[in-house]
Amino acid sequence: ACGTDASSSSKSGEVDVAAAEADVAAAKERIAPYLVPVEKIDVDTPLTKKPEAGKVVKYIRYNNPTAAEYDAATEAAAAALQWKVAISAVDGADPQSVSNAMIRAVSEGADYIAVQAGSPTVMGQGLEAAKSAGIPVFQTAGVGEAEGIFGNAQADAAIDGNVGVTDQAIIDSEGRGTILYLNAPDFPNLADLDDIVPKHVEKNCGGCTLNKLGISAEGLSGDIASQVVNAIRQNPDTKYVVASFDTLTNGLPEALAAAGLDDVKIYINSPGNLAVKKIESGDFHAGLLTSNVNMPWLAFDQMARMSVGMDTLQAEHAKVSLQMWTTENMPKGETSWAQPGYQDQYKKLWQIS
Amino acid sequence: MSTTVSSAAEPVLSLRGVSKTFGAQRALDSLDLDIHQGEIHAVVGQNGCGKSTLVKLLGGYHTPDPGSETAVKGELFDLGSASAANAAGLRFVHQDLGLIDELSVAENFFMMADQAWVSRISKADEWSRAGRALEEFGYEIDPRALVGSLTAAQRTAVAIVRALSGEDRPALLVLDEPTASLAGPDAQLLFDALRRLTAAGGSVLFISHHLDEVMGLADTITVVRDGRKVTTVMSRDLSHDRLVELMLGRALTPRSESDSSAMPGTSDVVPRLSVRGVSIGGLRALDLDVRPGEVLGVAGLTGSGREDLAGAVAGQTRHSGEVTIDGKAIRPGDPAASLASGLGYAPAERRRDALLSTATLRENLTIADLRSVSRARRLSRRLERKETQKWMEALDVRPPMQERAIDQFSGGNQQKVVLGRLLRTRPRVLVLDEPTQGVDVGAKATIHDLVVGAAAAGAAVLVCSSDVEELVQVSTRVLVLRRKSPSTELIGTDVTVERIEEEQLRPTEVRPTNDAGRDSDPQG
Amino acid sequence: MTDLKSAASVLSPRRASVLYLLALITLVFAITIPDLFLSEITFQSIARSQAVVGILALAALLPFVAGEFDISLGTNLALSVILVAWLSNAYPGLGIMVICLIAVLVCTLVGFFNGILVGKLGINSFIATLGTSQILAAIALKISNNEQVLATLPQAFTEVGRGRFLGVPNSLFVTLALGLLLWYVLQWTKVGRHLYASGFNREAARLSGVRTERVVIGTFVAAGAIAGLAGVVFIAQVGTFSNSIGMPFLFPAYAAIFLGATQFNMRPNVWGTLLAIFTLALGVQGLQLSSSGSGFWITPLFNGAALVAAVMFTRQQSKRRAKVVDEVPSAPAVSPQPDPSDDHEAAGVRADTVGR
Amino acid sequence: MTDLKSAASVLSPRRASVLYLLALITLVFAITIPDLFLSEITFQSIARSQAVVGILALAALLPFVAGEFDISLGTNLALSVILVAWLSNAYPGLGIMVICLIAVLVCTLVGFFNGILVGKLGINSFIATLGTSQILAAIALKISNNEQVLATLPQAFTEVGRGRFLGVPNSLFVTLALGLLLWYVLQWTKVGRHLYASGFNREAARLSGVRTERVVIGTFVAAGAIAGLAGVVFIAQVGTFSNSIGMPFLFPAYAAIFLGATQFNMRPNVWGTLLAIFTLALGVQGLQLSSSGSGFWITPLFNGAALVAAVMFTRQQSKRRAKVVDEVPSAPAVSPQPDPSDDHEAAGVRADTVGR
Ligand SMILES: Nc1ncnc2c1ncn2[C@@H]1O[C@H](COP(=O)(O)OP(=O)(O)OP(=O)(O)O)[C@@H](O)[C@H]1O
Ligand SMILES: Nc1ncnc2c1ncn2[C@@H]1O[C@H](COP(=O)(O)OP(=O)(O)OP(=O)(O)O)[C@@H](O)[C@H]1O
Ligand SMILES: [Mg+2]
Ligand SMILES: [Mg+2]
Repeated sequence: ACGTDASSSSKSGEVDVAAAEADVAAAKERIAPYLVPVEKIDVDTPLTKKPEAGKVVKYIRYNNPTAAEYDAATEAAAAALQWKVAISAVDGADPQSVSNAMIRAVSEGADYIAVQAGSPTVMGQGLEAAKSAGIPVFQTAGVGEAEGIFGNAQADAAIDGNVGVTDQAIIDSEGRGTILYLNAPDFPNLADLDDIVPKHVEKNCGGCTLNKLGISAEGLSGDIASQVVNAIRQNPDTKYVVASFDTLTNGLPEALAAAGLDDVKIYINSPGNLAVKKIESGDFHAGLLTSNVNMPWLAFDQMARMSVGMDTLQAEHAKVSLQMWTTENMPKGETSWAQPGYQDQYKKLWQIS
Repeated sequence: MSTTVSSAAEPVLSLRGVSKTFGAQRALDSLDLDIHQGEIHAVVGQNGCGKSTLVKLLGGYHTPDPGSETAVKGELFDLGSASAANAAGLRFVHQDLGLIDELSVAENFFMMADQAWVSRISKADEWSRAGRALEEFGYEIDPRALVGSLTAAQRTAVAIVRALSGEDRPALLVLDEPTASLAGPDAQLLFDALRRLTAAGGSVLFISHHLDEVMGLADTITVVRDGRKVTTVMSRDLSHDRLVELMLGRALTPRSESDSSAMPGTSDVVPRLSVRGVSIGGLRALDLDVRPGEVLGVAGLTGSGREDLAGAVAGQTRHSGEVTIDGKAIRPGDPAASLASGLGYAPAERRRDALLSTATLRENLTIADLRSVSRARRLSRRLERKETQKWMEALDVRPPMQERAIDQFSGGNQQKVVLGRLLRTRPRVLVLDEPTQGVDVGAKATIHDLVVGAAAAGAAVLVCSSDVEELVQVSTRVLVLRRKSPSTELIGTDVTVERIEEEQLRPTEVRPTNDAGRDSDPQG
Repeated sequence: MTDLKSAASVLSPRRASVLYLLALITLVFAITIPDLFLSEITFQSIARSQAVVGILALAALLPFVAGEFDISLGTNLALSVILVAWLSNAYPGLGIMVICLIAVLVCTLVGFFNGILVGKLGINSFIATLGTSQILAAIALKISNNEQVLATLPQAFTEVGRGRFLGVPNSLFVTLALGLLLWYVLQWTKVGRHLYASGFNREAARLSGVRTERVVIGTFVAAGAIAGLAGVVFIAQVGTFSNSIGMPFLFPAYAAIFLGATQFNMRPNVWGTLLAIFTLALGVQGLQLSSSGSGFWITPLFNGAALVAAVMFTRQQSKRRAKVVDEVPSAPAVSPQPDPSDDHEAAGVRADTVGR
Repeated sequence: MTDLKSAASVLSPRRASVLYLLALITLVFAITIPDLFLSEITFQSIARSQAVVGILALAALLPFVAGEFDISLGTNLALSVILVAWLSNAYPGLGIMVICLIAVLVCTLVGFFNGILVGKLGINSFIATLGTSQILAAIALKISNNEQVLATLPQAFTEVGRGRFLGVPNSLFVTLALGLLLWYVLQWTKVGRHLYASGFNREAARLSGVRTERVVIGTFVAAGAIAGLAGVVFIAQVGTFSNSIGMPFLFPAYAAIFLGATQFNMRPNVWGTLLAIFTLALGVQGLQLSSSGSGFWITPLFNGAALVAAVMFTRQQSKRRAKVVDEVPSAPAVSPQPDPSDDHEAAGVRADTVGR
């Protein structure tokens, strides 16, 4: 279920070596920031005053392992503000679950509602209820800036990350790689990537070919690895698998090995802890990581700003620092990264001693 | 319903050249049949000759092979259509009754009510109407009780009354072995109803293996052999023996009466089977003993407790009291243990309790004892086939096809397999409940021989039957039950049809209160 | 069920274990988290989210009563949703009424197809509808291009879909109205009688003159239509199609049907089914409200334990009763796991009733 | 199946429609995409990915033959996987053999629990195991903390799990060995006959001396143990636990059992089940290899259509045959949907056979 469709940007014939070199150079430039250590958190405007304590935040996230990795930091950020946070994990397969949880948050009288991801469409009645109750709604990991939302931390991270790992493939292949892009467009926050990533390759790598493999929602729990192997066998030139999130690569290294496809590299955007371990072990080959422990602080920063009557500075919060970890360069034994002393940096902005 | 006035000569139902083929087998072969108004027309024949197939064709359960012609009261009739049959006033009591155990009596009753599809059914009305109809026929059956909770006889009664008590009088009532589990007086009750029906202008198609019954009741008898009609004769022109000859195509060799009854249960032999104080359902503190070589018959009217006795003794369910074999107590409610102790049981509810439906005849026959067809704990198909072949011959199963699904055999043949399964285990105690229900005369004699043979070989046999003749044929002693407990025991020369019926019917002093059936004389 | 006595017997713990479970749940949470639990929002949100599950369960109930499974109902619902979403974007000129009608019609046709496979060709319903369900999933994937689809719905339509009347979400009225209708049909009409008869004993029903073939086809057609309706209600509430909808409703629907079949008249029935759905949902809601963040595992635990406990309770009660009492059963109902005087018997008959 | 004649009849199109489907699939793809399809990789990857599904289907087959469903097998497999993953991290000192043994043992206990619910307490197996399945899911969630868990496995273990012998993946040997064992037991032993008998008519079997209660409990225990084994094979192959595993195997497993039950001896059987699994997987593989573009909808379409077609073909063949031929059936087998000379009849019996 895959192959060369309209989005494929293949250029048959001889590869223009000079053009390829230029493409690689440009890509290297684009990912350069991801290769140097980051010292400072993504915001620097101090709050006008110290936020009032005791606010109640309802944080609604999907009931999946990757989302759960943010929980501890979420609680830590709230604690720093002396706020209370109630985390509610909802079923991602049920389109009504976010909306229902929001309605419930409204009834419980939260001060702020934070939703992990989901368009205003998905929030539906929940958003309306929040609006009519005057409770501001924030997203913490959505894609793009949704209308009707007060803040959307790391809104650009998904696009930057997917484009970034693709750039890594461009570089690694010296500008002439055949890439299989794995995505699950049924998830609203991933649907746009289905266009963005192919266009990026088309525009930035004349010698590359990108094929897409879309996994259906039901297929997510099925045997994706076999599908990927079959797609690669159809295009045996394929040497790179770029996945928009880590679940899509479950069991893939084993399936590739079984099919004798040992030279295919697997790049993952925003890999979870386990996937990072597998980058270290060489099962996967690269990942572009946001700072998991830092991200909840960024979202709370927006809420804190609103609580003191400031602008939420969406532009500063949208673009966040990323780190490119490959099997070669990654710090051994680590599964995530953070700016040194990021907590104190936030506390300083928040005027909490 | 047709309003055409039928002339006296015009048959109510007329079949011409009706055939029905099942795969390889022709169950009915261009059958012609006329049933006239006001007559009781019996169809008789051996097991598997096609009687039930005929009934199922009439009821629209099967569709006939093309080429037949059928008329009801002179009008073309669409044979094989249930709605046409219903509209033409045909009503049925099928061999397996066609009742739904999980529904109440009343619900079963009005399954075919002439009622608009979506108009409201009134339960109270339904109950009272069903209750009244049952009462009219002399049955005390709670219309709200589940059919599955009734005894076999009660269920037959429900099916009969259901067929008879529709909105209007049936033009033709078709009964397929309705008396297989009815005791004498109950059968009489039915016959009276049938006579009333014919007197009022209805007709009856009646199927039974009880030839005396047939001779006494039917005006006309059609004999079928292997799906073909042999002849149609007036019953008064016929003798019992002649009828048997027509059915079998040969005369029935008379059994030597001597061997079975010759072995009296002498009291100095230790009982093999002892029952002490067994109480369950329709039974109160039953005691009985059966010695090796003895056949104890159990007689009793419906509701006397006879229906529950065999199951209780054989330990089909748990009960209070004790059953011992050679002094060793067996655990009630554990048929596997009973079987291991040498107690074999053939239940009366064939379809529910005995048939492994969709399994083959072979598998049905061998299930109770697989060791004898195994080699080194591995089932041997060859041994199993040989064994099955042997038993099919011994029991005269027709057609003798061991790999056919049991459901595709006729009722009587299924019964033979059930008995074969049991006899194969060579039990030391044999408990039989209605062992020859639905079995034809020829095969019945064979089965009786087998039962008596088992006793002669040293088994203790207990036979519960509503068929008094059968009890007389095989029993050394007969226990007559009344009002849930034994009332009389008949031995030796006392074991006669007359004596048993007399004892069964002896008027009771007190009417049982908590009783769905009846056990008093209906005429009395 | 006309007189008081039988009403009381219907409400006995044995016949209504789920009612007692409901009471227990309400009590526990009313004590532990009174403010959160006893709020209108709790009931609103359950009513809203379970209305569609309820409709789907009612769709599944019809073939189930007639002894057949319909596994394709989840994806049939999804088909209805994607049809409305797609048509509303591609052919807005049709008008929402026509669009909904088309969706329901297509779903009804799917039901008819299932009916032919099962009723006419005699294919086992589980495997036939499993096949259909896959085919429908493929169609929905194709139409949606594996993406969520936002329907362009008239405001009036979504307002009705999300609105309330007398404080009750409109969608719940659809569920209840449908429940009432099916209850009437199943309980009080000849059609209903024929459905149960076909389910309990197909062959005996046919011998009694029930046109079981038509009955079976009919139940699948009706189930298809109701699934289509469920889809319409769903999109009126949510406005979006996603490829993950549909199938996840099927498990709670069948769990409710099975659990409901141990209630009241001890056969698969309308009110038992709906009661089971809302009781289980209420329990989950209460647990979610009282547990903090990481209690993701509590929901399935509750669902599983409640299911087993409620059914086990029903069985235990009936056993105890059988030991003590020897009254004659009076209510016109049958246990799908018939009152056993001993458990062997029950085990013997059980397999042929519920759970064919 | 001892003599040639019956072997031939067992391979007739009617009794082996899936074999013909397999031939058709192979032929079509061998012509259209010979290089891709006729490569060793195709067969390697099918063998690897379907081995576990095959083991799980064999687990499900046992209760199914005895007339019961076990819905909890998918989550029981997941439980085995998480136990191995967790124990290998938390108690590495135990050694992988002991860890696997513990996992299988726990799964066997779960099976025993199911067996008690169904065989002893007489709870409908569908609802009982639905409940258990939820409880198991909760346990797996709790242990895994809802995260993927990487097992720490000795290299020798994963090498065996991922390795091959004579070019065949080791996991497939497990499936085949288990298949052989179950085939022998079901077909050639008293126990097997007792299993089938309990499935055909529980009460009749009981009265014929079959200890049906033990048989039922036994099938659930065995099913649990086999599901545990499937989990061990799975983690040896993949090395990681994730919460989405298990349940998705259940549908293909039951589809294969149902489809397999229309093959060979026309009742649920081992080789029919395995044949169905690998045939469907091969078809999907071929389609994935030959389809271009966004063909995500092709897989479910094929699965659904193949399922319906294969079963329908079996039925049609048997009907045509009944009309034309007048040979005597000779094979030692019986149709679960008996040869109908007319279709009314078939509809009548069907509900009681496959698909209880
Ligand atoms: N509770 C809330 N959480 C998040 N965003 C909100 C909330 N309430 C309002 N907004 C968004 O804030 C902005 C201002 O809202 P407001 O309702 O005042 O605008 P408006 O002029 O009335 O617009 P409209 O007529 O479209 O409702 C809008 O983008 C709105 O969608
Ligand atoms: N569904 C079926 N499929 C195949 N053969 C069948 C089927 N039903 C009946 N037969 C065969 O048709 C023949 C006639 O059977 P039928 O039931 O009519 O006999 P019967 O005269 O009623 O016998 P009995 O006195 O034993 O009831 C038998 O040989 C039987 O095996
Ligand atoms: Mg406004
Ligand atoms: Mg007959």
